[in-house]
Amino acid sequence: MNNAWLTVLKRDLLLALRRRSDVATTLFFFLIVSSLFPLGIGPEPAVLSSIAPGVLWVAALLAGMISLTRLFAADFEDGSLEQMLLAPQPLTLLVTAKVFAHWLVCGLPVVLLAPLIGLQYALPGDALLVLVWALLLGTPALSLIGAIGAALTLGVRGSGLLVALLVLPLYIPVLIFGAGAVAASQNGMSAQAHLSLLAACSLLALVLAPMATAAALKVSVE
Amino acid sequence: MNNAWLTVLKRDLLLALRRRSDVATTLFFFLIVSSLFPLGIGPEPAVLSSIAPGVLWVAALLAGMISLTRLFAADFEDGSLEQMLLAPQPLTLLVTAKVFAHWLVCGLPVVLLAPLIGLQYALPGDALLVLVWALLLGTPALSLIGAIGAALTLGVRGSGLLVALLVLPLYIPVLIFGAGAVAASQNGMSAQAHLSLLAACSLLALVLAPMATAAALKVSVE
Amino acid sequence: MSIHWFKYSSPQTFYPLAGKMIPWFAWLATIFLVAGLYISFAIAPTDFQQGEAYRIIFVHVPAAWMSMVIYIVMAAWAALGLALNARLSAMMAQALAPTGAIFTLLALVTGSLWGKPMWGAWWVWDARLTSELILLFLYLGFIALQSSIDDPRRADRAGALLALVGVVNVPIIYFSVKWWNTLHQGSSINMGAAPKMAMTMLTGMLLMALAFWMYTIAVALMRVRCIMLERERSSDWVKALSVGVKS
Amino acid sequence: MLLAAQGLACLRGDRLLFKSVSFELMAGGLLYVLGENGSGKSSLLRLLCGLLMPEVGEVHWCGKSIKQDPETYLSNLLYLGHLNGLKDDLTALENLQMSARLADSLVDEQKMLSALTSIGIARCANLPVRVLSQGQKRRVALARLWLTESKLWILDEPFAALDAASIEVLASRLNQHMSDGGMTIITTHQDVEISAQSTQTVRLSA
Amino acid sequence: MLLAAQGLACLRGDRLLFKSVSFELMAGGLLYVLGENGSGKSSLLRLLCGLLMPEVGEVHWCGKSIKQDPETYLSNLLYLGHLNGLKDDLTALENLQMSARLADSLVDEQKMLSALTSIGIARCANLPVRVLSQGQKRRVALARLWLTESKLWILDEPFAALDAASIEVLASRLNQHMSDGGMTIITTHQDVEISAQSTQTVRLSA
Amino acid sequence: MQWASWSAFFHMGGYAFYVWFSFGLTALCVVWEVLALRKRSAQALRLAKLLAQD
Ligand code: HEM
Ligand SMILES: Nc1ncnc2c1ncn2[C@@H]1O[C@H](COP(=O)(O)OP(=O)(O)OP(=O)(O)O)[C@@H](O)[C@H]1O
Ligand SMILES: Nc1ncnc2c1ncn2[C@@H]1O[C@H](COP(=O)(O)OP(=O)(O)OP(=O)(O)O)[C@@H](O)[C@H]1O
Ligand SMILES: [Mg+2]
Ligand SMILES: [Mg+2]
Repeated sequence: MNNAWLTVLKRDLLLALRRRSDVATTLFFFLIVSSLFPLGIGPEPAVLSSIAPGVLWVAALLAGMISLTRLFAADFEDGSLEQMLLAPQPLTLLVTAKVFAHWLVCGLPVVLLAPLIGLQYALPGDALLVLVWALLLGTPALSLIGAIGAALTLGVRGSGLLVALLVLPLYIPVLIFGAGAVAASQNGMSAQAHLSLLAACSLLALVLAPMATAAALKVSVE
Repeated sequence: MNNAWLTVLKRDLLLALRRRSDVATTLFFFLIVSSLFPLGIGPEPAVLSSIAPGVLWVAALLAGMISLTRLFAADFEDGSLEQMLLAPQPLTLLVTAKVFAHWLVCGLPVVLLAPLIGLQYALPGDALLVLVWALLLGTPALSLIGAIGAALTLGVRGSGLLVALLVLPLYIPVLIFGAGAVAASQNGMSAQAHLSLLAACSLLALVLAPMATAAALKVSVE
Repeated sequence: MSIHWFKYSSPQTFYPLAGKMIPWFAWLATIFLVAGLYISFAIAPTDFQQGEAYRIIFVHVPAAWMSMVIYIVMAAWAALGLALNARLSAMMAQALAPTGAIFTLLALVTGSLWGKPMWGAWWVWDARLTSELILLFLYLGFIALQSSIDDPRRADRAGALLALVGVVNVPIIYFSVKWWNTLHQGSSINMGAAPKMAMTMLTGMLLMALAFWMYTIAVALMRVRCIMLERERSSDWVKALSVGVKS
Repeated sequence: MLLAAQGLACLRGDRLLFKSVSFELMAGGLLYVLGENGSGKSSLLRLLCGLLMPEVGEVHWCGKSIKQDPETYLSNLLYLGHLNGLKDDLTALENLQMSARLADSLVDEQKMLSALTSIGIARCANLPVRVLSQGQKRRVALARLWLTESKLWILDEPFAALDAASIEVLASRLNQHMSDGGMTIITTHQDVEISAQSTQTVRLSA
Repeated sequence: MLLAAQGLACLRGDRLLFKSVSFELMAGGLLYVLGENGSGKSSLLRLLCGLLMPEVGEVHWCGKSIKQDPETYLSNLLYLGHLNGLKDDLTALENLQMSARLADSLVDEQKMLSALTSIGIARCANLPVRVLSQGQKRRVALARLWLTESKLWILDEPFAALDAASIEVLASRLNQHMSDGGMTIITTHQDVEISAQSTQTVRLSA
Repeated sequence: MQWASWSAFFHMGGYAFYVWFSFGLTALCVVWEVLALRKRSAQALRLAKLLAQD
């Protein structure tokens, strides 16, 4: 692993550690959004368990997206993004380091928290397991795709909502396969196909997204 | 009406006009989020229509909240909030002007768009009408309460999520009465009681929230 | 200011050229439209299942086709603009987007207007409908991004990147939505229910589609001229043009 | 008319920046706040505006604590901090108009234009502030000094980022303000000649 | 070793800021970029770094276009813009460490401490940058100049917000850099004596 | 020819609303787009003229 890659990773993790509340809030957002639905929809367990895969995945999507809006914004505002662009290192590399740090800090906790919320929605045990697997395979794609949106909207006002507009449509395949995996296992079918598709999404994103993100960053810093 | 109140209102509307895309994105966010659920949950019209009130209200909550995160942020960052605090006018007054402008620009369009999405969820005609009334009575409360959160988290990094954390719990009564109103009319009952409660929420918020917001602003600017 | 603002094609020469091309495409569009409308209302027979409601097909299907084709063309222009740093290409992409979004919206609305009498519902979450809705979101994202960036050069490049990412995603979205819809409960409505299309119907649809094509080209040229005027308002050639305008 | 600070102390984080800062500023008076980087100049100015609460001490305006009667004080105050307080999406003119209206002073467009002319950016009057350079933005913010009727000006490094010509214009505006009986409190790291009926200095040490 | 700019032009929005700016900068040379507010100094500097694309013209480093071989160029470049590039939540030391690592230069803590001492803020070494004043932040950013091995320094108003003592320290560091055969490109509105083997000036007019 | 009379034509076999709304909306969009573009172009030219007079 490259030295600069590790530096950026370490820096972002250190920053997250200094601001532990940021990490906590992603989790709480996920938690609160997924707890709002029973309040709006009513406590019927049968209904809740049938909508659980969809609701949990939508909550994960939104939590990921909202925490991503600021992925590059702070670096942009204080000028350290400029410095990163001027480092004698390929920018794609540094971008992956930042995205990976973000995933470790925001994606992984959501994955680990999800089964707990699944329980509240009366999901059976094997569906919970599939849920964790699906999130584990799918959330990297969310982070990678979201990074493109974050980079494109840097320094644009009202960028929070704009990112949503750009990124959510691109998230849809992940949502469909992710929720599909859980639903399949709820209906007693194999979730294998869905999970493979999720992994494929993440791989494709890993190949293409950092390049697009790096290009977008260069455009935004002009 | 006070001169300064009108000035702030006019200023914020002018700014929104200059950035028309900001307004549009709130709407699109609402639209996209409410279209995500069918993708996660499946296309069954019966299921969709039973969860519609909850889902639409949650989408409205999120759209309102996310657009609120930046209610004072821009003014804070460029120093015009300082100037507003130093104006020889009661700050509560200026705050209500800002919140009102925000509601006109972000709340009202959501109210008007909601029935269209209700159609996609196969809601019947009278439930659609109740939905519009409920949103009309409830969204002012959302804006007013959200302003407190936005003021409290000014200048705090990762404030987007923090606002969610502070504000969403306070939104819960509005969510319950709002979704309840629509559900009642779907089940053939009168939505009157729910609507009155919503109006009461908004009134209470109008009395208390601006003061809390003004106090929070003073603390944040220190 | 005699620097070359445009490396590959200058708006100064393209502006009048586009102006000359517009009437031609407008006339072609009108001719195809008249022929298409004649077939759709005068020649095409009544459908024995759907009655006269099926005549919506003559706007619905061409609009749906155009919505997809325009996105691809737009992305191609954007890619070209990005690769060659050619601004005219970026402007073409920008000029196509609103028209594409309008056709997408038309496909959605006319589809809904067809669905109500046929299915009894304005909307169902069918694969094709859903992917068309997502296409609308992609268009809107492109437009919103471009309009919220003030520096035209930056807007061009950011928009181009987004269009490219979108074009990679469109097939993925299309198939995922298809599988989503067929893997679980089969949709209660079968889109293939329309009868085998008679030759006349096909001709009608093709003529209407051609009319929409020509219209799209004409309108995109008009819009690209506006964009040129707005971006270069302080350049000499625009000033010279504006002298003849009464204000 | 009198601004009096009595035994002010300021705590930032866990560091005591300064203590027992006292002074009295009369009509026509100029107060320099000097000190190294980080000695607490900006903090003192914010404290005098009432944006920051002093740990100990009080600020009086015409004999009354500014906490008691903020409205009178604020309508006599003009503060310009590190930040310009301009909206990027409004033009320079619109920005001036908004801030004048907020301060309840009525100014017409002609007056605003001449203010912008005085500080040499009339050319940018109808441009959105977003596209201006650092120094140009600062000058739009400073144009308020030509429009206000406030007696007390509190300016935090007004000369930073300005070119030589603009510094001169600004200095002469300050001279005029003082000779009209106004008061000014200012921090700066640059050597600029300002004349006043009485000049005081508060020196903070880090 | 040579930096050459050939016929640079810069377009911002729809305004042509400058055109046909050319110069050659040799080892030991100093280039002042002067001009009024808004004349395009910052834009020119960003263009020389490759952060901004020139409308016309090219920048060459040792005979090669910087677009052709960015890595060699960037590893010889140190840029300091209006923004400090510091993370508020990290301490001054940590900030220095991160930027050194990003630039691939190895520095130990001792060296960083002595850099902070040179510019007079060793006391703040372990404070989070968030609590520092404007001038202190700027000084942390400038401490990089004591750690780098880059040949070409591009500095945008490095003296702004600094107090008199710090300005002197910085000027003498610049002198030393030039006498070691480095090159510097600088904008400033302040009069500061810097000595170099050869001094050039590019004057932009608005 | 399919149609017994003009009124039968406008009646569209009971689907008048759906059919005419579809075609009408399409026509409306087309007309609106063209008009909006003409206005935009005129406005751009007018602004350029103002700028030229400066
Ligand atoms: C909002 C509702 C609707 C939307 C968004 C929609 C969308 C589309 C799209 C995107 C196409 C082009 C697909 C292709 O060529 O591969 C299409 C074609 C078509 N649609 Fe719709 N549609 C809607 C409603 C309907 C309804 C209600 C009907 C009939 C009952 C219908 C019948 C057709 C037919 C017959 C085609 C042509 C199929 C072909 O050429 O392969 N659509 N529609
Ligand atoms: N929000 C804060 N929390 C804690 N400490 C702070 C805060 N703001 C400033 N400080 C500390 O207060 C001290 C004084 O800051 P201040 O901005 O008043 O200095 P200054 O004299 O204006 O310096 P400069 O000349 O650099 O602008 C600094 O050393 C800084 O460490
Ligand atoms: N993003 C942008 N879009 C459009 N115009 C811009 C942009 N950034 C700067 N400008 C314009 O470019 C001009 C030069 O800006 P620049 O920041 O390079 O000036 P400067 O010489 O550094 O001025 P200062 O001394 O005030 O820092 C300004 O007049 C400004 O209007
Ligand atoms: Mg200060
Ligand atoms: Mg500058």
